[in-house]
Amino acid sequence: MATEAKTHPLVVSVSPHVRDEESIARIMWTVNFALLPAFLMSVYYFGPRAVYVTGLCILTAFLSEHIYQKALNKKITSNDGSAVLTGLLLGMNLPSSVPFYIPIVGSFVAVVITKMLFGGLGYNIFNPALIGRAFLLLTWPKLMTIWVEPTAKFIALDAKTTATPLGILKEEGVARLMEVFGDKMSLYSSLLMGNRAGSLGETSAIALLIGAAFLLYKKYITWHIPLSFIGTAAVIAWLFGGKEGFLTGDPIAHILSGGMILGAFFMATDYVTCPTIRKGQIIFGIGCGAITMLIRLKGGFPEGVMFAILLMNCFAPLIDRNVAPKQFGAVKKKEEKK
Amino acid sequence: MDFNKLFQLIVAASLINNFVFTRFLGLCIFFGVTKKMETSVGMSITFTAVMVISAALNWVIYKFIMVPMDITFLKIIVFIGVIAALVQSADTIMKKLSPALYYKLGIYLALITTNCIILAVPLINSGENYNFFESMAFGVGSGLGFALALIIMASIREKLELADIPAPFRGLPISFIVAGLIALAFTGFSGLITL
Amino acid sequence: MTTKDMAKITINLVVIYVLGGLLLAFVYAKTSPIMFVKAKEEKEAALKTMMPEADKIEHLGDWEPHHKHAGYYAAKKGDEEIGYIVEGFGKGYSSYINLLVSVDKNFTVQKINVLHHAETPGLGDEIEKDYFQKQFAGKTLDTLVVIKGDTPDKIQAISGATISSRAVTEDGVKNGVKMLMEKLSGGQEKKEEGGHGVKEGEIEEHKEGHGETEGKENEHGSHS
Amino acid sequence: MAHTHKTNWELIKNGMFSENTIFKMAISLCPSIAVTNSLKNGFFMGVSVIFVQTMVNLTVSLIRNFINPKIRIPIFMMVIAGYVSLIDMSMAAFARPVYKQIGLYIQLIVAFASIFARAEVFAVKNKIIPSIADGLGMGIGFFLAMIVISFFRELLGKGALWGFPIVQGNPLLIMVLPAGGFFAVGLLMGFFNWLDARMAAKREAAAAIETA
Repeated sequence: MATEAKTHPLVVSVSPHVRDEESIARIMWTVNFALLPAFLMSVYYFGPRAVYVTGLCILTAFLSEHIYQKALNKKITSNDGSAVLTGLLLGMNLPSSVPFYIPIVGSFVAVVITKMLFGGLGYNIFNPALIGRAFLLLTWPKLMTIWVEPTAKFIALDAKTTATPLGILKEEGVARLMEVFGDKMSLYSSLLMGNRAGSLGETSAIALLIGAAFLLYKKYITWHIPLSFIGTAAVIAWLFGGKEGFLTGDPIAHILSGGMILGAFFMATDYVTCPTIRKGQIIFGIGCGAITMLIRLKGGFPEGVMFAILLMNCFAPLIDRNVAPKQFGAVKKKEEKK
Repeated sequence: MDFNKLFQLIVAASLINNFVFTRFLGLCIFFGVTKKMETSVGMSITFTAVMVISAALNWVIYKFIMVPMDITFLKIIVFIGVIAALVQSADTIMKKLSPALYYKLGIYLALITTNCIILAVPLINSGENYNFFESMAFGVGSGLGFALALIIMASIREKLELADIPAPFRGLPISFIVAGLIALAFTGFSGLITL
Repeated sequence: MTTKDMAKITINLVVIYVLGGLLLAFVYAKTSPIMFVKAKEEKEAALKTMMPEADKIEHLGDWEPHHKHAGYYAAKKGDEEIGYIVEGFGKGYSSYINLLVSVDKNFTVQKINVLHHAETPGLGDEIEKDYFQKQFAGKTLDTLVVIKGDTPDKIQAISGATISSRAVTEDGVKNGVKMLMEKLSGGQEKKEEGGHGVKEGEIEEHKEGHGETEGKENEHGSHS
Repeated sequence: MAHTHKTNWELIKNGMFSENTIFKMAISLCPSIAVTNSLKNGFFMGVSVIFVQTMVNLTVSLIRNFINPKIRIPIFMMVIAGYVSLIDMSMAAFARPVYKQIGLYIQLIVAFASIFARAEVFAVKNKIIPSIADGLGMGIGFFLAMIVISFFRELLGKGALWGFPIVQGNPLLIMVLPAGGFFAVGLLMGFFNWLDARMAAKREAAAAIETA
């Protein structure tokens, strides 16, 4: 955001977050650090492939940004941590079994098309990692939905493919889900620990929550978006999610499965692509939660977090426009978001 | 009358098969007027109104005049004629009854006649054999979907005004890419309703 | 504006519109029969490939899966009925899948062919592929079941597209075969009254929708 | 009267490049995405537009002295709709597989701003031959844009051209989906803008050397 002061000779401040570049880098690297527990859990469950896929993503993201800025004679900002964060988040959103070109294409699209073409960090409308993932999901739908069973052995030779909990729920129903996981408690504990099929970084809810708690403590994110996001989703899951009718749904399973924790704390809160005003952020979170559950319960895809955040990204400028405070003073107040 | 079906038609026409993002209609207007929020809002209102009225009018003419006379092969000419007449009379009536409204929305009326999105609604209605209420629902859904697209796009383009976009991509090319990214997000709605 | 001007403008408009209308009527008269003939030929060819050994395909009647109009036919070689063909619809992931199924006299599936659908590119649209459709040969009502993973005698789901696979197998094909059995079994020797005399030349023409834009009108899918 | 002073060849070239409907004027954009998911569809759309554009220009130029200026708009519309109906019906009869996919967009050629605009600004003021040249140029320009876009989209998205497989492997499926269409047009447009700027810079440099 603050980069605009450097790139534009004429400084037009759109956003209330006036920061220097150093603080951008510090925030970005801190978020990367907060994702470390989840990354380690993914290595524990999915083995060296987790390192390979995530590493390729990060490397491509970094190089794309670096080369792009070099080629266009722009100021090089590739080591401010934001490209690395995009790569890391994309890697955490991929299945472990993908061939090498998927991380490369995805990172390239995420960084160059979603971010650099719009003028770099601070101007992108959409969350780059999520666009990268959506692009990959539509381009190689089969390769992107081959999920491998976590083995918790460092070297997994006989990786078995299986369905994600949400996939089972969508296609075969809740009875089958219980059959696979045993009972409710073991389902919850699998979801919490990460012992289930899914994207690399989304499986272990507890590791993500540790990172999120750290970010909340450091005040790099606030509770507004995550709480309204997860709260709305939970209420809808409880109201409409059950087979037997109204009020019989299982909100805990819905919160812990899929990418909801990762999405709500680490991607919906991306300070460039969400509204800047608190009230707007709550609307944004409610929208994310509602669309996620709409897609999960009624839509064609088993998981809706990615599309929900992207759709709300479209609406973020509109929300900002309509809930923007009138007095200038309120804008100037330094709001800590991430 | 099956309200469930009408509701599905509205949702499908506005979100799943959004005119702009999945049917690619009305692109000239979509890229043309979304530079400013105010024009987008004006355009949205005018379009939705004209679309619904023309859907109804054209349905009646198609069903009760063209089909009985077996002149459905003239439908392109008749539909565009009806729309032109409708727009012209709306222009005149608005000027007389509400000059203030005319001052606000009148300029958009002129742009409507040669717009594919308005013509597409009666063409699709006749192609799908929708009944009167279904045609109206389709018109409403299409109008709302188009309005949604215009308003989202306008708000995003306002934000992009300040962005440091590489020179060759400024203006239209980046708008196409934004539209592509929105279309990507709208894919999430697919499968909500089976058509 | 004088009366003379008005008259002139009116004549102007009328002449152009009448000329244009006449021209179009002429073109329409020339092209529409061709269109109908071609559409009919297409339909016949599609039916024919379902049962290549038949030399005559007779329209037996109509049914309405998912409130859509569809027909069923008898395939004949000489005077002998060698099998049946039914058009069906399956409620898929994002569209109603329109397909043809041919069965022999014992209602064992010979072949299926997907005519129209709008399923997800890259996933559901594999129902068009041979490897999926070939599985249907030799299936009966009992074995028209979708299984995830390898199966020797049932239908293996397309990976990542279970909903589309089920729509084809358990909705489209199975219901089509079921309907044929209900209508025809036990009564094979009887001449179907409704179908009598309806030769292939009279196979009903379906109104073409506009490509992939939208399915035909239907009631909301109350079926599960 | 705004008679043109350009030669016929210049008129054709003008429509093809410097006033290309899609990439330069940015009008008649709908089919640039809707029908460009395969080379075949793009080709048929392009040919239809060449036909309608040329015939409309020809007809309008032919009857330009007969048209009362007060009612020229309904008359243009009638002429355009007439030719569109004609091609619509012919395609429905003779090119059915393609028509099933792009029929709606063929009918919507009626609402093409470029066709209406050329009748209004050019054909109604010019003789028959230049009008044909102008229509042909505009039509070919549109046709070329369709071909370029659909070439890239089908090749990248399906690994095929005109339905024939060219490249094996896992193609970029998204290119034949809605989102990919917008990306393709946006990226190509940006590329042509960049090319233009480069060529202009080169010409300027050359001119500077000459004057020096």
